[in-house]
Amino acid sequence: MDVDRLSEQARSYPEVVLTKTHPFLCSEEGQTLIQNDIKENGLDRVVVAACSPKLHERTFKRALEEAELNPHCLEMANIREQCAWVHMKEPEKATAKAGSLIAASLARASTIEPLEIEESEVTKAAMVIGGGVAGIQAALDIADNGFKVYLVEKEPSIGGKMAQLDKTFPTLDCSACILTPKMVDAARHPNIELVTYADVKEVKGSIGNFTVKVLKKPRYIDVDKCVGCGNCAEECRMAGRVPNEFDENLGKRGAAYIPFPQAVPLKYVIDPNSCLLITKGVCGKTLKCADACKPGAVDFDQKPEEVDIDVGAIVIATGYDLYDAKLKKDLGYGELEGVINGMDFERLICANGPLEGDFSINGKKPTTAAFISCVGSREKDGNHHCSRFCCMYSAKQAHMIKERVGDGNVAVYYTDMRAFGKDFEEFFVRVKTEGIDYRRRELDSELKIEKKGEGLVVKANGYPDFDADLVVLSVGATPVEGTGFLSNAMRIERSPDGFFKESHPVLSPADSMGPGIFLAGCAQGPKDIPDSVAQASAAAAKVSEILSMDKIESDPPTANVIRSKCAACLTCSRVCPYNAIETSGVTFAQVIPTQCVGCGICTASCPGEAIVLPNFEDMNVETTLEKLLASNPTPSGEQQIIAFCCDHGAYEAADLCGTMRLDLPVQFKILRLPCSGKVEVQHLLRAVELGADGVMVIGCKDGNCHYRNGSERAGNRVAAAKELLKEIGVDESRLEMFNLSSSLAEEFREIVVNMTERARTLGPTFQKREVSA
Amino acid sequence: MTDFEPNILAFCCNWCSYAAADLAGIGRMKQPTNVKIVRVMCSGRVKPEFVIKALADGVDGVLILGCHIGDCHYVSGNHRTKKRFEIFSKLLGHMGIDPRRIRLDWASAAEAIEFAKIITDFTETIKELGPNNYAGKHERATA
Amino acid sequence: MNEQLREVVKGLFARDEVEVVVSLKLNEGCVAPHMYSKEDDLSSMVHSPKYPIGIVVSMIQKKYPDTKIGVVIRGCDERILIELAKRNQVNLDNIVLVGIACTEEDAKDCLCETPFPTKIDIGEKVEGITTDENIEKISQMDMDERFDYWMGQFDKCMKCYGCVYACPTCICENCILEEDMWVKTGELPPEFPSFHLIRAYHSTDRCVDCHECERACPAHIPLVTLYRMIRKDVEDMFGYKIGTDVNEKPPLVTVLEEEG
Amino acid sequence: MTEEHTHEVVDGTPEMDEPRIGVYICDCGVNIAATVDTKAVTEHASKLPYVVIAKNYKYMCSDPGQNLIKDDIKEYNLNRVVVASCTPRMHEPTFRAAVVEAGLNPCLFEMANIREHCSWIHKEMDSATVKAIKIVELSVARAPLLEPLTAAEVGVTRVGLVVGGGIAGVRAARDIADRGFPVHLVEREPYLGGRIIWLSKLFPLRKCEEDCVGDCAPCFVTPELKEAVNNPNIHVHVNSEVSDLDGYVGNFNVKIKENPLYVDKDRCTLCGECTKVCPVSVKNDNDYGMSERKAIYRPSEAAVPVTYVLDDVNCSYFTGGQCEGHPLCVDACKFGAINIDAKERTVEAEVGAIVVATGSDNYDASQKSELLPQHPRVMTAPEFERISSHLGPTKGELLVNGTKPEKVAFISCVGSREGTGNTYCSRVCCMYTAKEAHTVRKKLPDAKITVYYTDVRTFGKGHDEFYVKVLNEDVQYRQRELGHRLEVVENGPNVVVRAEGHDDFEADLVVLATGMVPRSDAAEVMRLFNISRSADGFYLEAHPKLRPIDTFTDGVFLAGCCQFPKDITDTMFQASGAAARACGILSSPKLSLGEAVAFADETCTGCGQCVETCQYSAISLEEKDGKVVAVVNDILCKACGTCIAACPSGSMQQKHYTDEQVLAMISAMGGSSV
Repeated sequence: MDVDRLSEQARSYPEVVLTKTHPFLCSEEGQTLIQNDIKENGLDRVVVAACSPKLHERTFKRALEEAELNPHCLEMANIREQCAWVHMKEPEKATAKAGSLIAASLARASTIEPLEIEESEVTKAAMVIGGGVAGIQAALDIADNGFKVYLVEKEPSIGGKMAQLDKTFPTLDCSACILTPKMVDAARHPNIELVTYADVKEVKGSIGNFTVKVLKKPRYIDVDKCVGCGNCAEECRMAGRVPNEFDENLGKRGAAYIPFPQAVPLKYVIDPNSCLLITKGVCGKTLKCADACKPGAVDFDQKPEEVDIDVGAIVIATGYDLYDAKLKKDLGYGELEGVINGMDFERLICANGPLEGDFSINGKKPTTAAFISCVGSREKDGNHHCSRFCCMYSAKQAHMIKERVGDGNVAVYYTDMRAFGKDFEEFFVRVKTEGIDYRRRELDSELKIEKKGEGLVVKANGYPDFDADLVVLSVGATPVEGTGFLSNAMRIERSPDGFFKESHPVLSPADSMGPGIFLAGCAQGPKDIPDSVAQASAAAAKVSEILSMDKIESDPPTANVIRSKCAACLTCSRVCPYNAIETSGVTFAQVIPTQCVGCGICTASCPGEAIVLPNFEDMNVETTLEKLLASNPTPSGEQQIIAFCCDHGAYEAADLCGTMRLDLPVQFKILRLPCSGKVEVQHLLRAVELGADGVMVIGCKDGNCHYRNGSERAGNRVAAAKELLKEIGVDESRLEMFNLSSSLAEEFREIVVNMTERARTLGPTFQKREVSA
Repeated sequence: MTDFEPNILAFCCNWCSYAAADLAGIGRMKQPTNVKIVRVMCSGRVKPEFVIKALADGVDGVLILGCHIGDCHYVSGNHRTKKRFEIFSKLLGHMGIDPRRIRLDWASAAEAIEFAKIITDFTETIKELGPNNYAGKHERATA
Repeated sequence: MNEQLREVVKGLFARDEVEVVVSLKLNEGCVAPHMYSKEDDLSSMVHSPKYPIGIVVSMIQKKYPDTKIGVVIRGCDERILIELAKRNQVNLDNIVLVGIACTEEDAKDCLCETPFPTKIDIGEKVEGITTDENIEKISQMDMDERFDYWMGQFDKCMKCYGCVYACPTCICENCILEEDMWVKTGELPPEFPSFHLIRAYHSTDRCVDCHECERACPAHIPLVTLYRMIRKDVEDMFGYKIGTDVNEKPPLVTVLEEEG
Repeated sequence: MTEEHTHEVVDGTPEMDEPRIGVYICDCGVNIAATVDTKAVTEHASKLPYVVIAKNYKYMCSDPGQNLIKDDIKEYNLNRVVVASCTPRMHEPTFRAAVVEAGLNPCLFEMANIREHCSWIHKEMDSATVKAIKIVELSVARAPLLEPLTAAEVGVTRVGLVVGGGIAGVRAARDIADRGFPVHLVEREPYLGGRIIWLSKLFPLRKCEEDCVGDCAPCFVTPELKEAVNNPNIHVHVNSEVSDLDGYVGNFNVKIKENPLYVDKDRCTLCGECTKVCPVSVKNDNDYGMSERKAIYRPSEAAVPVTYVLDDVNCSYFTGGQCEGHPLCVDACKFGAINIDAKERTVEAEVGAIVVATGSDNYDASQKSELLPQHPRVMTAPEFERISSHLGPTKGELLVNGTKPEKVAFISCVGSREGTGNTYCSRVCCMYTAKEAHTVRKKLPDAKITVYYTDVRTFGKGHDEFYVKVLNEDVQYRQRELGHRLEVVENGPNVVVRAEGHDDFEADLVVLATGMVPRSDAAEVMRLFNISRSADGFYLEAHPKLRPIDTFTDGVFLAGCCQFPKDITDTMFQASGAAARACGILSSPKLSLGEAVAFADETCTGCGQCVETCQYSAISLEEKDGKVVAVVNDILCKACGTCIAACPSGSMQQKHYTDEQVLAMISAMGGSSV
């Protein structure tokens, strides 16, 4: 390519002060050259014609910044990957095309504006919602990173599901021994504030500055005075009469109670649903609980209290609910005596459970037992997901019951034994050799539990009936009640299985779809304790990254609302995949700059053109289009193809064509957009108007869009534009939407070649016919 | 001699052998009750003098357990242990004290089965050797 | 031989190789170590009887660290000095050795394997004694017999600590054998040979076979036999010869060779 | 409050009145109480010397249990506490914190392990109780001799080190960097990304990816890797390895050996002229020999840093071939990017915390001769990834020996879940097999596809849903038990898969789902970073549930498959988690080291045996009061105690593990009182 000619050509444009060539502009030396020229000549725009901006835009922007020029005053013309390297056989034409690319960049440079970063302060505190093992771990790690954490738990004690377990697989460690010290650590940590017996009511604000409204339910016990002596619980008239949820309602408590003896905080609570005073208005002559309480902590005047808590980031660790086995009529849960679920089993066998570890069903010790896996998991209809921990907990429970029944038969009905963790397989092998009968069955094959004499019988296809006194249903996990409320309150999505959706299942599994909101533990999907702990630490890492920043900075360009044009239809807010548009209590849409990622999807959707993306406004786009199509017409009337490429899948695939030296038709040119979702119908029409013989919109694969759903919207717009083209008599096949990913260089070439071929077959558009006529 | 229940002391290093003992516990690997463990940070902390003292106090057998050579948490603490106890057991032999009463062995943090086996084997060995009556024997000899 | 010795020493003084010479002095029928200076009359200087002169050198060097000292030594003395040097108790750089080879009689008396120093100035080198009947006898015994034999010997021990004090390579300021924690004080005869086991273990990498302990022992316990047996093991197992190379580190403080 | 008290004790003469010991026996639910009569142990303990109070509780480690101790310390004026429960490796820190809260120095706490070392390994209540009593006696004997101690405090170098530049390492490094700390990222290969950039797609495929003919792995991963390279807080060292490490938590010194790439990545424009002239062609290991590359080459289009690299093992300039003295590539490079004289260099760095993310190796299928691993129609899954990848040797066309296969068999659990050998499940194979079966179906709609499996372990989020989808794509899943016969036999140009209980399946492509194994250099890395391995050969975490990311060496954390096989999602959790743990250290102003350091008293003769013994150069001989004595550097001392056993005079001692304390326990062993 004739670089000197290009330089000369560029010099001829009126707005150009100087042009220079350099063997390596990206080198220190090259950068210094640019910096010196900026200072000496007072340049206010810089155009670099070099390699792909994906490679060195950052480098040059930094150079501009060092020379005290706003980095957004840079414009790059990609004359290497997208010109020199893809037209290696036609150097002459390539030079001509480069000239046109440079001209377009120059034109665009004149229209762009310096953009300023907007900042907002970060509230240096975090909230963890849910005080199970994941929430506790997340809170501890954030606190260890030096930040204040509010650990909000809806129950009177932290601990969650893990506190209910007797032993954990595969080590048979006692669950309490592992968890309770962590609970104590959390309570003791100077950076952690426990907010128990409280519900999240509302979440406002954005990354760095959330305000969470939390409702503290009345405990009717003054926590400052309560010493945890338990006298109130002992004296309560309802003592031993209220089913204890912590024991899966298999044990009893009073109205004044703590869920379990190792509760943290060790503060009693009076249950308004069973307290006689609260439900009936009277409780004997005197309040026995209040009388028994020496420190005078009982306080029936307590009211629910709403508090606003300001935090910079949030971790959702709300856990899971057990699948309700009553939905499986064939299995008799809740109807047949001796059919229990996995958690019932844990409570019944646990030393601190209602039976104090003396496992029995209605006073009878079982002699035979069956375990049924996948209850409420991997269903054809309903819960499709695997609950991940049931195989192992049933193996653990089978082992525990086998220890007790000795020679008695124990069978496990399973489908696939998913013993995938460290030492899991070894544990499973060991359990099998203990004489436990593992019976494989297909998921949809019939399985029924019926009463037989005093006991039960398990009838399963392909196996002889199995008599058992005890049948344990290995129920799976379902999204916790309240997941829907939280996902609405925080405007974060859920996946099809109902659990909170992660921002990317592989690459950022601890990030939710909302900036500043992270996921830990089973709230994101079922997982076992080590995986929950690991994810909790991961969420803590992300939270700490945000809290360690002094300010959240916007990454320009970010969308702007032109208030005078805004009709407050809030279309923008609905299409924004990032919740970056504030709508509550405003008469016009308002962009939260620190949350806006600059995809421009909203700007293309606004019916009133009231929201714009700076430097990608109509004027910027159209000027560039004009130059690309007109400033340097292709010789001999060859067709001109213009591609609106998103900056991710499409532009990178185009670059890869260059890196791989794939030949592209020389008449093909690219207009770079942040996202294909930024494409506006009028720009497409404008391209045709300006003489493009083929117009392509290339975005990421649907669902794989860097900005979540931009490429889908682009597809819709292209369809709409095609309709319009049809109406004005232009062959609609001149315009086409494509979806690619960044590694698809060959495919990229193919679609460009095909489009060029199509344009050639169709001949010039009417515009040119008119001109030529 | 069959109902002789020896009294055995084991020195375990914190990182490998003590962890192996814990793992054996987690794995519920049954072992004789004769062995009691004193935890030290490294087997290199164990002075042969401790063993002398234990024998003098009537302990029937002493185990010294560390990390495998090459795996020492302290790089080479166990190298020293190995050398010390090799020479020390020779000395015991010269003195007429059966060197089988002390045993130096290795168990990594993962070797629960091996650990339980060492404990069981050693207890058997000591049972065969009978009680530590060196002091008593001496009294008989001089009487 | 004494004359020969005095001549050698005179030569050292004359060539200013040393400032003082440590040797034995015969004074009114008693022999004691003495530090001769250039001006002193050397006629009282004698080379006999055996004396673990290293201890004296260590004391002198601690007081006069920069003085060039000549030391009159036998084979065992040299080994003592080397072991002391390994333990930072003497500085061989400031020492000039005057070596005396023991006579055959001396060697037999000590059953000494190496009755001569590396460099012999005085006397004729005689072959060392490599056999020890006592060791052979004990080697034939079974465990119980050995134990009985040694207990019979240790029974005589009255914990006078003579062996400890006489030992030239016992350098601890604080001897754990005197601590109740390790060896019960005030108990005779010892119930269990803690005292002797600990002492034997401590001598494994530093007993230079000088016989001072046995000479000091009023009960004639054959301590050297035991130490010699264990010293042999050290040689066999670690290839370590006590008292030969000042740069060789004692085997119990180094890492295993095969592991680097 | 506690701090003040601690100072009082330490600075003043520790006033050790008569020991007053409280002994606490834990039932651990029934974990201990089922085999040990804890009441009897408690009663016995109450009669031991100096014991003021002995109590028994269901869960000592719980808050009420801890409160019991705290209250008693105050009520009974206890100055020593013994807890008999589980292993101190689990809960010593818990109880230490509790006694500190009650105003006692943490070193006045002693723990007796009657669970792992007693109740769990014995059956007979009587003998187990006797043993438990003995174990408690030992601890009670030691307790009076415990002394209050304070740990040395050190500052923290606020820099991280991540070893391994795979996806786990990159994630961890980025998280540490984004938290605001500089971090060194060391990768052995000349590029970041590890094994992931050689994959074609990442499961679970999302809707968009299911129909995508391209590779999603590089599309997702390459930008992530670029972020790492562009992050000003990350110092990327590719083609490098950690050659030496010493120091301790908060203050490690690391030496990083950087091998030259011979190409300046900032100057390389990827023009490729160098490759054209390079006379050396070698088999490309990354394509498992299915393609060739030059000695100067671009490892992959997906590789980051974006540059060519020169392989000096094969380069004829170095091997004395054609280019000797005249490297053709150097002349060909118009940009002067090639520096053929570049030399290896060693970078020294101080770091405060380390994340080990060294990954795993593929199982070597050649050990499975019954599966004909050498047959041209049999390949391993990683090889299959290459031929299904756009950036691979066949440019994404499924070609085996130049032809499209029509009958494809997948065999799972190759090298996993074996009775002997690799007993573990490799966790990812079931899913990648489903993914690869799907890939075959997409690329070859008419192919016959059969998967031999044992259990389908598609347990992750969205995984089972994907598996069901693949089942519905006319992929035949055949179940077999692991011990049962399954073999691949030759049949003309093709092979036949024979599995017990199933019809023979003639295949023209067999893909072996090989699992993961610990890296071949795991032992060296283990030694270098002072970490342990579990029975399966992967690195051992400090506790499977309490501390799944930590190692036993403070300040060293684990991420990714070096700890155990896991998929990318789980790897990401662990990597970010490791970063959080590391940042916990990097953000703390000061760290407390252990109290149990060695020290020499005034009786030291300066013989220097301890100096020779110490592996950490923590002891030196210094003149003190006119005499040379050993002096221990508290910070360098790692508290192993090896020097103490080398000291003949007993002048060298270890705090918290003094001879006196150990002897008290030994004496308690002998003097049986039961």
